[in-house]
Amino acid sequence: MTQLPRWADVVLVPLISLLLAGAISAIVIWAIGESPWQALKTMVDGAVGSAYGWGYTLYYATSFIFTGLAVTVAFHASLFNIGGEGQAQLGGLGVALVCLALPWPHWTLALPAAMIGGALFGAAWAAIPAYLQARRGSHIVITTIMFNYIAAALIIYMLVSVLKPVGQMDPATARFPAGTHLPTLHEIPGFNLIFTKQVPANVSLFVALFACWLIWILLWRTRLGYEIRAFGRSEPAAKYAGISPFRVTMYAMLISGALAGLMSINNVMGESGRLVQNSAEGAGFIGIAVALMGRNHPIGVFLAAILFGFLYQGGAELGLWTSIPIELRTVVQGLVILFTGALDHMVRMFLGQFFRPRPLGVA
Amino acid sequence: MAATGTTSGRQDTAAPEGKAPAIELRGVSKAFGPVQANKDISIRVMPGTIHGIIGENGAGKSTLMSILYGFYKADAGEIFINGQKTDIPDSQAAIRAGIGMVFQHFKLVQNFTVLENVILGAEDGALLRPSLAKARRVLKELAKEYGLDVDPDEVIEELSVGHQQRVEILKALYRHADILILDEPTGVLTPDEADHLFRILRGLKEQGKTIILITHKLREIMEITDTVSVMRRGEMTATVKTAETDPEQLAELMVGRKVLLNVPKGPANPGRVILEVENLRVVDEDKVERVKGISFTIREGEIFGIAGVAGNGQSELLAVLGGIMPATGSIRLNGKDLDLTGRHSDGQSRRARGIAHVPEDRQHLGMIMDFTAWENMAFGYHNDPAYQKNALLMNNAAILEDSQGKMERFDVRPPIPTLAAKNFSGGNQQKIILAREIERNPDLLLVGQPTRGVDIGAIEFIHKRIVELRDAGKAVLLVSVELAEIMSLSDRIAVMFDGRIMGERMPEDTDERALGLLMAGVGGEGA
Amino acid sequence: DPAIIYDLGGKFDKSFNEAAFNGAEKWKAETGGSYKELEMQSEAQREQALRRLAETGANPVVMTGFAFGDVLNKVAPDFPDTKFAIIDMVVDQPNVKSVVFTEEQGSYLVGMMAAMASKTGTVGFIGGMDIPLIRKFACGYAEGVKAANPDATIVANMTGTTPAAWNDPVKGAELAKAQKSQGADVIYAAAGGTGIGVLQAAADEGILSIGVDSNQNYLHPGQVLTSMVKRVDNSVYEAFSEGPDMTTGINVMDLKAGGVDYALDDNNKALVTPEMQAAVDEAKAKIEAGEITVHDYMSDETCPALTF
Amino acid sequence: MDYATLLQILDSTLRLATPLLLACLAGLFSERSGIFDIGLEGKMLMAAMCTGAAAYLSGSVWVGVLAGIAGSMVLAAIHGLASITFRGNQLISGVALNFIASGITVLAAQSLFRQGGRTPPLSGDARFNPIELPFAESAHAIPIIGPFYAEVLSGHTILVYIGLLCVPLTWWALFRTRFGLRLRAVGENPASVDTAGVSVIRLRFAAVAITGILCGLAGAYMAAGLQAGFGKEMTAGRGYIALAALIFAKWRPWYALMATLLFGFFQALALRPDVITRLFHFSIPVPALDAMPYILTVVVLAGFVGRAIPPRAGGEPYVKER
Ligand SMILES: Nc1ncnc2c1ncn2[C@@H]1O[C@H](COP(=O)(O)OP(=O)(O)OP(=O)(O)O)[C@@H](O)[C@H]1O
Ligand SMILES: Nc1ncnc2c1ncn2[C@@H]1O[C@H](COP(=O)(O)OP(=O)(O)OP(=O)(O)O)[C@@H](O)[C@H]1O
Ligand SMILES: [Mg+2]
Ligand SMILES: [Mg+2]
Repeated sequence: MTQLPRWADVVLVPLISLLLAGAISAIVIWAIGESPWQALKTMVDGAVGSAYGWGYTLYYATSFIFTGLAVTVAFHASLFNIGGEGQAQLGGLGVALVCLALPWPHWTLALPAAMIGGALFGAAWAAIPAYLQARRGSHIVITTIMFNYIAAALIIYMLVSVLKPVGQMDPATARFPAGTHLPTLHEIPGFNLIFTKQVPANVSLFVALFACWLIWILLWRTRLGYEIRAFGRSEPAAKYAGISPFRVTMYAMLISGALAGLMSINNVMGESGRLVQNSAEGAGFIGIAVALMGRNHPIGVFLAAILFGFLYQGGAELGLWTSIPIELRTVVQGLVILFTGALDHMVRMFLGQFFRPRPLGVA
Repeated sequence: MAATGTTSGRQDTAAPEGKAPAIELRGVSKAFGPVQANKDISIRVMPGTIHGIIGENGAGKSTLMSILYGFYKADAGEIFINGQKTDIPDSQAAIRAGIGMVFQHFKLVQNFTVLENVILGAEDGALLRPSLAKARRVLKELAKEYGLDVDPDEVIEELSVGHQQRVEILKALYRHADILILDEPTGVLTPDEADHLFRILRGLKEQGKTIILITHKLREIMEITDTVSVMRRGEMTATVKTAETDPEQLAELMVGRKVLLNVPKGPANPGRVILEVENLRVVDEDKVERVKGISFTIREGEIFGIAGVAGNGQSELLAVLGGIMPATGSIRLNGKDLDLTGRHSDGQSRRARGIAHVPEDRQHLGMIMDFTAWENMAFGYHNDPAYQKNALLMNNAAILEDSQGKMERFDVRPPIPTLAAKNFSGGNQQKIILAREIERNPDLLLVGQPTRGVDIGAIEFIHKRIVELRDAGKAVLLVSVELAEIMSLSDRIAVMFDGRIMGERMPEDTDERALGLLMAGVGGEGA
Repeated sequence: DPAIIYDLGGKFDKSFNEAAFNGAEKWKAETGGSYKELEMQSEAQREQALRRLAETGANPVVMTGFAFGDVLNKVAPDFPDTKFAIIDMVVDQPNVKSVVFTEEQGSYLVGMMAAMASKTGTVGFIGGMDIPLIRKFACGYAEGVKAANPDATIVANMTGTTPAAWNDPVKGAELAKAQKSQGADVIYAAAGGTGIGVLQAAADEGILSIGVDSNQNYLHPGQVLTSMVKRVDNSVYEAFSEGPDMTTGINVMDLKAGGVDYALDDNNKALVTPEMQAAVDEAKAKIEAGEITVHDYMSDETCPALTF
Repeated sequence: MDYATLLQILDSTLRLATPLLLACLAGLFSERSGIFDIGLEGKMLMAAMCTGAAAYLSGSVWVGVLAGIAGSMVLAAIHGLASITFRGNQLISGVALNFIASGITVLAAQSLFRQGGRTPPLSGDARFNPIELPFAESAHAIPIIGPFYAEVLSGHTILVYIGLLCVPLTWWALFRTRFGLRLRAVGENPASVDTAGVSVIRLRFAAVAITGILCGLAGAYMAAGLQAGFGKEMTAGRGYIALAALIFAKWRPWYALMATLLFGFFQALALRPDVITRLFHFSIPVPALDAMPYILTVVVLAGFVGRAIPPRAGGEPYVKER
């Protein structure tokens, strides 16, 4: 296969994959008897056509940044963490326990504590699959899938049997104390000029942006990041260099799980103010698409998260205002993952036609 | 370039009786992406002969044979079998044409039995039972005919390498191969096994089979082949009758110049003992004992060379010293024990103790191909305080600057530290690794195959650097399969065979012949 | 325009949400107006859906299901000019109308019918999610059964503890088969979409079933004894008709108000004997007159006729 | 627990184990050929929707089954294309296809029937009806065995019996036929098959196609056997449980039967928490029972109960020329 220039690999391949996914989605919309153009317009209007729409798009994007980074860090160590969903749910539990533990006087105190809670629980949930991979060679993909389901069961048990307040019917925790309320963009001076109404996007967005920067530093500026990347590219070489596979696997997965767990400050603490069942709403899986799309780089992840935020908010609007079911966004998400993650060679082969080097041995 | 008129003249003499050659290739070319593995190759092999093919690593021997066997598709060229032009689009066609091949890396299913492996792809019907019964019968006959004994119900992973090779040969014979290709069959064999193999090959030849034998070993060529072809850098440089040539000529044809590797170096001044290895044993992941209790010492200002056929425990020895594999026994560096199994048995700890390591397999171990040159310059030394900005961050600028200097001093071309490692040629990749390791000024330098696949200019440069390090009073452990390199570089030579040291020699007291015998497990005091 | 949000089972659950849907459709057919609707996809989405609808100016916004209670409590104050109606839950906000039904009364009636139709003397109850609301159904049902046949045995199962229990027909079918093997020959399903599986399995096994919320008699004609109808459709219709001036506060829909009833139509005519009908109608009159009080589980979380 | 209850739970076990078994055997073919497939769930779901829709529209359950198989095969073909032809990441392809199936089934069902992403309920010939095995009625007379035969074995739909039959069939195909030998070889060392003159690509596509067929049956059973019609996400993670069962079974057909029966038993037991409470005098939380297959699989993966060694070439695309 011909090697593509770097810019083509970084920009062109994801772009073409995205276009392909978009084209097929359009065909699907058309096939169910709706107008793709109308659908796109509804999505664009609903997601980015107003400050209100942006408020939701950014809210979703915040979650996706966290889970996208989670997948990214693991990917760099050549670990495919599909357990983001479970880790995010456990993170939600951690956040909920912290928020409910004390009558928090102010969010500035509650947020760091909740972050620690969410990260710790998320990391703990990633730790077992990581350990099993590093020490016992169990495939991390399978164990993380299993842990997603175990997490769901655990959360149900916790909500139904432990955390549900007496007299409440739905399986959810009590409302968090008022002191844990995170300011939404509507409540932040400056931003409230744009966001004139209550929107779910909240200060977690800035935590997410900070996390992007931090992960970039981690991967390309620290020894651990160096080791993670080296290990991910070649395990034998890493061993040669004295990099411990166990250490790197554990750290990469712990960081990955912590990031997934951190997502919960956005949805559990920032938006719903209590823990409900299935709080992560699939964001853990979207992290895979985001990381693939974002080429495993924090900047790419940020951009891809915005894109998926758009897709999510736009998809919700579709469900609201058209007869196109909201599941369309699941299809688009699947298509993006398929084209960027599994059919990328197809795209590369196709692009290779245009970047074929002059044949050798002519001279 | 090197293909002269005389060589093509010789080629025509290979068909005296006017019989059609069993195999004839005309103008075969094959490229893997940018690598031209075979360039316009023509060759004839007469029936009932053993034809040798020699050439350096990467010369394109395996590729050519894989084309003949339908494993790869040639970009250009024609194939004639027994005078008939034959298309070989896949291995099925090759098998149909009577060709069998024993690959350099066996193509066996590890958890299948011998029988299952033999019938795979050559079953007689949709059901297995009759096929298995028939194969059992045929195998028994073949065993009698050629001395190819192997238990048909044994699972492959339980078999020794030599037996696995027999299974591969049986596979070919079971498919009625008249033409048998063996790709470096003796590389993995003990001398006994190799002898046995050669007996089998002679038996096959007597039955009228045609055999193509790829090897690096001139001795084997001289011993068993009727004709021999030489390949260099993807081209066929000559085909000659074995009886009409000698090893020196073949070597010259192979490398394209007179091979006289004489490194200018003064006499050694061995000082105090740096490394003491005692009764070292290494068991690999498959629980096979690779190093079976070896002991030696290296002093400062001394190059200790370890010769031997690949796969006799040298790699494992390097891996243990470099902190990649655990071992038992004892190793003392500067009088202090090295941890062989515990927390301090990793590469980091070794480097901290002053051991630098240029691994045998530079692409898989020595560097990260996707990393830039400067990132690779810190590989293994990324914890060096000089490379840190503070407790948290690495000082990339410092590494970059450091790399720039090293690349210039080691004449890495192009001297651009921001280029990805995979974009350097093999020789220059090797220089990057050497620069990284040698400039650490280690007490002990481990070097494996320092000049494998490296051009002459670079070889001289690399040898000079290694000698310089010695002259600076450091110890060097050199592992190489190139006897010439061992002979010219080492101050003391040990030969490893089957996980043991067969003997130690001073270069001035020995010659390649004597070492070759030791490498084959003959004589010596360690056996 | 008015708007309605259906709970997780979806508007075609043939039961609770579908009743609401029918009410909305009836309003649409009669007034020619249009309304917005939304189906919940996940637990975490409730707030967005609610806000988004209120945001677009929909008024009133009706939602079906107790699970909206918590978020409505949070969202309603943000939209003081919008009226909200919630079914099956009491939310104490000035702009919210809370509609609750006396399901125990309707269940009592179908319980009597079950006991009278049973040949084995064992009847079954399959609830959806195990919450007080569903226990209220079960308790009323059990009282009705005992009233008709004091010796009857009642087998009661809940499908689960999470909202998924509303939409698990496989589990419903398996539970029905299990109850049949325990002798039950009439099974009352108060389980939303899960009930579809219960009714199907009962029909397959040749025993009778009782539908819930909507009139489900038509699903398996001649095999569904009756349905405990909960006139969610009427409530939705009413809320839509009142429009932005909807009265707020608690609205109790009891037997007398036509909030609950048992269903009798061509599909189950053959199953309901005249004695049955007479007995049930008598009980109905007595309940309306206050001569019989059916115990409300949610009032004290106990049930005299059934232990859970 | 009395015998009748036990029989009832076993009866339920067999029903619930059937989709797991079919999907598990489906995965077995694919993974034995070296193609990892975490897309079993998606294929089942797709098949369930196609079956529900086609059976309703045609009134014939067999048309439904064919449609289900076709639907599942489409996804299998994409997976094959991605992981065999284009040598993509098999795990990612599986994840992607699960998402696509999850969405597209609802889209299609909604656009066809406008019933909130469901297909209309199936009845009569549009659905599998239980089959009474011969002498089931009279067998009751025989103690122990009789009721077991009549209650547990008899009275299931045809696909249950087909599923059970698939076990020896799979074993036979895998270990007694040429196809099986080659299939196992290609999952262990594709180069061995290639150099023996057999096409790796064709073998792997064949395996993936069989996976498609079996997943199609599993989905058809969900929609027309276990239930009467398709509902959103109706497979509810069964594809993943089947995957777990496959690992638990160490990629062997008879063990697959055991594993899926065990996991089906957990599911049946989760339906009857009352039985457990009565039996052990304490209540096991239902979520714990739900999670049991996953927990057990992790335990097996961790190597505490024997070692689960996947086919050696699994997950790796076969590349001859770099
Ligand atoms: N499958 C492949 N894909 C890409 N490049 C290849 C492949 N196989 C061989 N090459 C390249 O083709 C060239 C010739 O390789 P080949 O294996 O034929 O050499 P060889 O003479 O057999 O060497 P050795 O003695 O080391 O076995 C080398 O540069 C090698 O890197
Ligand atoms: N994959 C690649 N991408 C870009 N450039 C490459 C690549 N491989 C090799 N090159 C460039 O092509 C040139 C020739 O490479 P090649 O490996 O053929 O060298 P060589 O003749 O074998 O040299 P050496 O003897 O040092 O190994 C090198 O200068 C290298 O920079
Ligand atoms: Mg070779
Ligand atoms: Mg080179």
